[in-house]
Amino acid sequence: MVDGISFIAVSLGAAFLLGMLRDSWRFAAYGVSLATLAFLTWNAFCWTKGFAVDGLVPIEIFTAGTPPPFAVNLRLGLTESALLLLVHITALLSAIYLRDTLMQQGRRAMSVLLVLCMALSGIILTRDLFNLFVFVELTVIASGGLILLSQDKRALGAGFKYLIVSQVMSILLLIGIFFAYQATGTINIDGMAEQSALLFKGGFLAFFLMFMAVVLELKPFPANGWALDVYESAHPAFSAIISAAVGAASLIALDKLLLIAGPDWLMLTSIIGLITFIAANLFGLAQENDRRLLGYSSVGQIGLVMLVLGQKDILGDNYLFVVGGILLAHAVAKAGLFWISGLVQGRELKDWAALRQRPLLLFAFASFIALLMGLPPFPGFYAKWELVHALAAADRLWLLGLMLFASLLEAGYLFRWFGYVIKRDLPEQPLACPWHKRTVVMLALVAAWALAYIWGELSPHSNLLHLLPLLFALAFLVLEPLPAWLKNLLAIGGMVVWFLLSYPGYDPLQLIYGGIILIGGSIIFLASFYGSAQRRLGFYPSAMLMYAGLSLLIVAEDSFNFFAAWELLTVGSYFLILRGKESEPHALSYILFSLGGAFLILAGFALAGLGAGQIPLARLADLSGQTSGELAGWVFLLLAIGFLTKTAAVGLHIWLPGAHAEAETDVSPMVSGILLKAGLFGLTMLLMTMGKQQLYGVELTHVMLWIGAISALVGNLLAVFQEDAKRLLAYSSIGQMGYAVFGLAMMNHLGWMMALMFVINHYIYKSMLFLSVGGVAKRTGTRLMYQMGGLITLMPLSFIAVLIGIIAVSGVPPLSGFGGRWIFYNAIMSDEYRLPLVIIFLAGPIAFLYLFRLIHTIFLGQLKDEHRKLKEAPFWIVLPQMIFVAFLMIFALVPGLALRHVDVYIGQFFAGGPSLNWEGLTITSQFGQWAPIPIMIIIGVIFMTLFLWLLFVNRRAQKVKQFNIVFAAERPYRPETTHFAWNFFAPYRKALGFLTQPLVTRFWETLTDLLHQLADLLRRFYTGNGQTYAVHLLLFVVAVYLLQKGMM
Amino acid sequence: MAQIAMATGFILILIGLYGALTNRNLLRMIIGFTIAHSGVNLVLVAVGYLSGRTAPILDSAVPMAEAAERIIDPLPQALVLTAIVIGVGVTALMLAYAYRIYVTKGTLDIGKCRELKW
Amino acid sequence: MKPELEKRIVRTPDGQEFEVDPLRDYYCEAAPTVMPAAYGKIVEDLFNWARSQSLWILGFGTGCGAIEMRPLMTPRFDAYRYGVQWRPTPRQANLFIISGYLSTKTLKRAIRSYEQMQNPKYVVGLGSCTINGGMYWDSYNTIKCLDQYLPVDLYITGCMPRPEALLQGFEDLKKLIRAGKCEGANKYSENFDWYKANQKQVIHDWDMPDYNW
Amino acid sequence: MIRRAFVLLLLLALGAIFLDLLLGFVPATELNETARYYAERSAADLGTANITTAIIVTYRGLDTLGEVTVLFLTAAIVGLVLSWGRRSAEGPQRQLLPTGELLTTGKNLLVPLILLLGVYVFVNGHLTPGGGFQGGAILASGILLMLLTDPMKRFSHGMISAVESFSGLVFVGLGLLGVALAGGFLDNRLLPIGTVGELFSAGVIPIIYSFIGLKVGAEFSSMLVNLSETEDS
Amino acid sequence: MDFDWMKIPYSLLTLFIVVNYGMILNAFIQKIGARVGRRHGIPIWQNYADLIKNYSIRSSITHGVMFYLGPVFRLSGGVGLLLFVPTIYGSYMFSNMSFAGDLILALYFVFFGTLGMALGAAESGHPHAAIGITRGLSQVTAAELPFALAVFAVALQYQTLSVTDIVAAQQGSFLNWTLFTNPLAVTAAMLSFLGSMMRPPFDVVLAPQEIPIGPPTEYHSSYLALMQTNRAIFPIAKIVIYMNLFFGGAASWPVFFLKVFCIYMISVLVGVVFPRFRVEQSIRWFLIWAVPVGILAVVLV
Repeated sequence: MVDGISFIAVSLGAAFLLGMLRDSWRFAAYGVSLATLAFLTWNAFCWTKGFAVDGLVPIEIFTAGTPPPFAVNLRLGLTESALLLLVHITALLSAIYLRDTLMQQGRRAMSVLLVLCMALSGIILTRDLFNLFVFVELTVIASGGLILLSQDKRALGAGFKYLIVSQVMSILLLIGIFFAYQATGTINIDGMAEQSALLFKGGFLAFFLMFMAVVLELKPFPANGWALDVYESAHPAFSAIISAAVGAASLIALDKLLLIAGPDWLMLTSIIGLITFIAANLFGLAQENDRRLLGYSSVGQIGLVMLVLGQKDILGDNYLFVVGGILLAHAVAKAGLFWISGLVQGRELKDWAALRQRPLLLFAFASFIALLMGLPPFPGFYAKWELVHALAAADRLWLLGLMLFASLLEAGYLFRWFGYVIKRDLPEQPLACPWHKRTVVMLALVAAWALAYIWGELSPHSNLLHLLPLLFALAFLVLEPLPAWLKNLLAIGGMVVWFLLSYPGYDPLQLIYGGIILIGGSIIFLASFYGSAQRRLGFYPSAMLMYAGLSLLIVAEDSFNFFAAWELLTVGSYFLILRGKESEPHALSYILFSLGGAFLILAGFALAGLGAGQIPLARLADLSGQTSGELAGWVFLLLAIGFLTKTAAVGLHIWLPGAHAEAETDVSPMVSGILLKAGLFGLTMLLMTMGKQQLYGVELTHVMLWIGAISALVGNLLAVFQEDAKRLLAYSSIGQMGYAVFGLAMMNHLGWMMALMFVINHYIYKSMLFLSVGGVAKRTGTRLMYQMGGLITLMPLSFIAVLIGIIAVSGVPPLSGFGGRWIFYNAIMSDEYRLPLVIIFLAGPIAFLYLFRLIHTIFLGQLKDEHRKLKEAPFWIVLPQMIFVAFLMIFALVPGLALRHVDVYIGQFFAGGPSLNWEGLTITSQFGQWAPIPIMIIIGVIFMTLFLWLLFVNRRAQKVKQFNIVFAAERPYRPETTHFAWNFFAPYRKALGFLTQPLVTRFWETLTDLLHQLADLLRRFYTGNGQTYAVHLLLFVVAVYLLQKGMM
Repeated sequence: MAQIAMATGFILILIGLYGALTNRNLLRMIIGFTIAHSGVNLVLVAVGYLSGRTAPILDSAVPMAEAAERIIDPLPQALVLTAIVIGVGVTALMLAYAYRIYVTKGTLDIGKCRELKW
Repeated sequence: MKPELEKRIVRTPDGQEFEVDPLRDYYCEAAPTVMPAAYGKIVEDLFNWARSQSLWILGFGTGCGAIEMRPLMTPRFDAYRYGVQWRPTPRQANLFIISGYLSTKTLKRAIRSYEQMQNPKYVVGLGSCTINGGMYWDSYNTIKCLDQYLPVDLYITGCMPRPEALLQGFEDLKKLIRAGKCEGANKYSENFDWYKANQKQVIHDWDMPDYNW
Repeated sequence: MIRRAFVLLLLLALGAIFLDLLLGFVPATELNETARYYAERSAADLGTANITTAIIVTYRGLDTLGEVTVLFLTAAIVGLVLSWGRRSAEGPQRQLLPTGELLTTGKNLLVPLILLLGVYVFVNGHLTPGGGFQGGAILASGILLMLLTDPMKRFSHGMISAVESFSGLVFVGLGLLGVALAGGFLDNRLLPIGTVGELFSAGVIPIIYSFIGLKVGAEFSSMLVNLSETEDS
Repeated sequence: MDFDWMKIPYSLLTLFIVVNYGMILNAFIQKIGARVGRRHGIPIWQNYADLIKNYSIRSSITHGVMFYLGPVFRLSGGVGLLLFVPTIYGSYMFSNMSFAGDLILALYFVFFGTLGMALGAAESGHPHAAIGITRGLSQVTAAELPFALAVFAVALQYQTLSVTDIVAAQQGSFLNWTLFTNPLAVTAAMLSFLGSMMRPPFDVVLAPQEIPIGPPTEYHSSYLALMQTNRAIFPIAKIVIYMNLFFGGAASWPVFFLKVFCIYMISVLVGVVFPRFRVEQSIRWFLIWAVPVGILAVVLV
């Protein structure tokens, strides 16, 4: 490694050297530039490694042989070296990326690039205010030059706007520096920090001006119109530099200034950052141009880092970890995305669909989006975790809330974009991707995953990339070229093996969930053997990611691992759902609701942490004892709402129908039968640890009872009016989950038993129904029930599955659904809340309506002409259904097999309450008894007697065809007009249709519309006029001045 | 004395900015910024001024031993020089931009450079 | 023939094409079979008693006689007390009253309804129109002699017969049933070709299977 | 109009901030610690008579390096921007009327003097008010005079560029030598500091300042030349 | 488990008694309807004639396997319901098969027949059958609600789900009947009772002329005979539940006959007086009049 001054001297020297070359020696010039950048990158890397690994002490570099504060000095420490590495690596890659442009423009352009690097290095290294000013100005000028490199004529205007604004900034900065000097007698940053009392006695304004100038460099809202124009029109490689490197350098400048300032300024910084973060993400919602969107996103991310800078006082030792995590994630992702944008020909977001031609680029894109969003295992995840915990510990909840809200806005446009990429038509223009540009993107991808690993290592919690299930899921990325059947086999094998490995460690509750997730998941995977002739790119990594998350979730012992698993399964399932044909909008709403829920969970854990970085989940129990006031209640509320988004409780349910209905045939059972259990598991965990909680005197479990009950009612009612079979099942899931939530919320032994019964039952019959309906839909080519009918003879096995399924769902004896109902009644006997029960009662029989509709309109009634030649659903789709039928029968006969142990286990938590007695063939409770096997026998005997007799009597019955029906002495003409199916429950709609008013949908739609319209309206504030931007800037200065005056 | 210079400097800054922000012609804007810069430099020099003292050059009039009592603050002087040069650089860059804009668009009106917005 | 009943080409969801022949594919083509009394005398007597005491009339009014059947349900005549009631579906009815003149157009519907009733089933012709055409003896579009088209068990004469006559007719029918003499359905099956030929002679747009199950 | 009023209002608010600054400003009566250090130590340590020069070239040499880079950068960018226009329009050159005799003779007389003055100013930068930047600007004014008298005159871009870059390299090189041989980057005590007030004193300051002069002169000239060549198109 | 095989003949005996009682009761009720309409009405043995006639029909058709299952489900539902509830209080033998489950089993087993019937009728492919089913199911969802609430109220009141225990708690004096101890619950239940008996004003499901007979449009001969049998059993089985829950149960067969008759009469008397509701009207009626009473019963218990 070479002395720190080399970062300035070497690049400057190289720039001057370039000036001496002939114009025509372009290769030489390019070579010198690359060599310089490569050398400095290596140097920065060595230093970083030195500081990080070998434990070097930060070094001071004195110039002019004179100690500071009299001469300029530089400091090189871990932060600085890391940023230098970032700057140089970005510049190096951009230089490679810009090869053609640079070769065309010649050595001058290269020297501008080198000087930019040097200026950024200067900003990072210097400890002198005026020196900082000089380097800032150099950056401005160099940027102004590089903006000109763009082919886009509009860049000229953008560059000029940039210069106008820079002029104003430099005026402020200069005046500020001089008055600060006058007040303190020194111009050294550290010196001034020592004298800060002096500074703020007389020189408050001086510091204010400096502060404003540096903040303005960070493009705060509203003084950032110019930056967006620059991002939109500059060459993407250069935008990458501005976003990643210049942003990072400006941030460290601000950090240095904050060293001088007191705590008041920290909060101000945070507020400015927060406003920027919110505004940029809000405006991003209305963007269709990719680069401008990236611009908004960059501005927003920098705002977020600014927010974090302002929280220095509470972050303590984690400060660098958090800032670094967010900043580096932003830098890598944004640089990567800008580089990709150079490969995409069209400028609309949907033109990015071209990425589908190159799976590797697509993967890079997905990684970058995840990196930006701070999804695990990327650094932003660890950083946000720490940040949120710190904010919660310091009681800065409003900041926390607004930050998470803005993150959700960001998720809104990022995932919408991702949806475009996956689902939109391929644009006419293909990707332009020469190898060197692609390599650059791939290097960014490598950097992204490397960062993920490093941050995992640095994290005080566990490194997610050491988790076996996650690695197994990621391994499928590598295995993508294999044929699908092999991957399927591997997936099943992996899950079964993992179950066998973890089996001994499970407690009974985990065993039930684990069994459903891993073994149940494997059974559903059997259906994936169908159509495994194709490779199904992307299916297995996504599915395995979801299963990895799920299997980690149930064994998580502390809040961190729990949340990480939660995020993993969310992301995995999002990818899965997105695979459906028309699923783009539904997948988006799924991920938004899920992330919203996840943020609430995060906030809840953070509040519960009480300053600790993570807590064992069991510790949630102590919360109400340890803290005064309503904290425990709030934690409970946040976590519960988070989990309830996954169970699609009413109000948060609108994502579910579309997501489940549009998913692929074998995905629907996964996301319905298995994924929904994640929410239930969360609730189980929550209630098991925290128990009943109150908030402002309101019993929260009581509220949950209501939510569960209303979900059951609304879910069932909406299912009644669906024409689409899979949507019907999806709404039915909402109702079923409502029952389960209700059971859990009852907070007694039997309520929990019922919920678990629902967990098992719902998995079995919903998977089965989704599979058989999916199989039918595959054969008939439609999911609309009124277009089917009379399939019973053609698809008998599917019919049997549905028949058994609906008997089980409706809770009619003798099948297992009845067990759930029986336990339910026993549970409510000992419950003191009666009103929500009324709703549950109302919901119960409604299930009959949609179930009957399901079986009637598909399998009974009139067969359609075009379906006369249909075959039974494919073998691999029918096979799991038959397994489920067998399961259902066994579970109906001997429910004790699965439930006895859980019963004992749950008994520990509800000591003294009523429980069940499993002795003999009869299950007894305090109130009644239930004997599954005798019931089955009695009903079986009666049934078979009658059936055989009827068969015997009618042994000579004439088998007739579909139109041999009495038709008022006429006869039907077409099956379509004879099959009664559409608007099946019209009278019911007349009577109770008012309950199905899409109020919730309307609410969320209004909300999103409002946000979009607000974004559309407010962004007009960026008029495109450079002078207006300067006015914004002045306005911002004055406003902050008044704000700061007011705060002090 | 210093206050008068400083006040003048501030007024110049405001005048310059007013000019730069209200004139739509690029060249006029540049001139506005130049005026503002002059104002800034004036303010800067005024900050370092100590009344009744002389320039920070050691010669027979200012012997080395008395320097601390006789000269004004040399640092602002030095820094202002840098500031001036940087101002010149930025101005030149803006001029180059103005030239390019004129060549490509045929206008010097900032109001016409509004393809990028929202 | 209605276009809906013509053969047509249909595409399956996966794109294959095949032909649908509505008359063959939608309707059972089996011919009716003769179903004699299968049990011993005592049982059959009991059955015949039950059949006679449970006359379920198909609610099908053809001519002006239909108006005479309504009063049977009213308190004045109260046919229910004789075990007579009306069923709206031929599947459940065992008595078909042709209540007056029968145009050829209605004949087609009457045949279909009759064939959809289950064996044993009885036909009663009401009024002179069913016997010889009555006042419509020279009409171009009514049938003259019901017996040629459906196996009639009993005629009730008059133009129109009063409800009292109908009640009397039911009592006579009951006697016939109890005597085991009402085997019209079997007669129809035995002479199926003859009936069909007669029917097709007057119904020119024959667009249904020979037997409507 | 509203816009103007709004701008005016904002500037008034800014003015109020400035007024606040102005009113809070207490002129110093004594040199502060930093300035005192310079006043007392620069002559002794660095051997310069002009304290400002000591600050510019040595104490805050890094700023100056940046400053020089600004000019270098500006020159490069201006060259870059303006060269596109030229490349696109290689048309026949505009014919101007010949410059008058008076002007030509005056130029021939004055340019050497101006150049000499410039050189004097930067060589004596450590002793007198003046220095590299001032000297360089004077040099460039000589070039400007030449351009004024003969607008069609062509200067070798390569030559200017070479001078500029070479000077810059020397500056950086001397700075790095300071790391190797003296107290740090840009330490002037590579050479003996000599006696205050003599021409050959103050270590490498005169050398650096001379190269700065050359460089600034070259850069300004380059910008002027480039700008004047835009006349062609 | 040791099973008392003697229960089987006793169950069959119960079944036999109930079938005959049901047949006669049905005829009797029709007679009451006729008398209200100033008619003479059917003979008391008319239902036997109809039943035998339907069994004696010689020919039949079938629409498919579910077509068979419809009546089978239906009658199994009726028989099962009867057998799962103790008929005579205090009689071990006439408690039938009630050891298999409690009140909840009976409550949910009611739907067994409904569901099966719906399936069978749907298999016939007749649109009117489907319309009838949608009407029936729609109505039953609302009609069952007050009953479920009342049952819950009663279960809460006696703190048990066992029918026998509930009956036991009502013994002693007729003042101990739930009718008097919890009149709200009984009111709600009886309002629901009106709806579930398929009599006016809630019999639009069958709507004989509009959608000929509704669900059983295509049913005939022995299929129809099974359903007729069920029609004799099912109302009685249902009334047995009501009787046990609300009216003190029956300790002997005469009391049983009397109570069942009286309870049945409630729906009959309402039925002959009121005209028919449309489906949505009856749903609203239940929600507006019956459900609030049920809620009050649950809350106030």
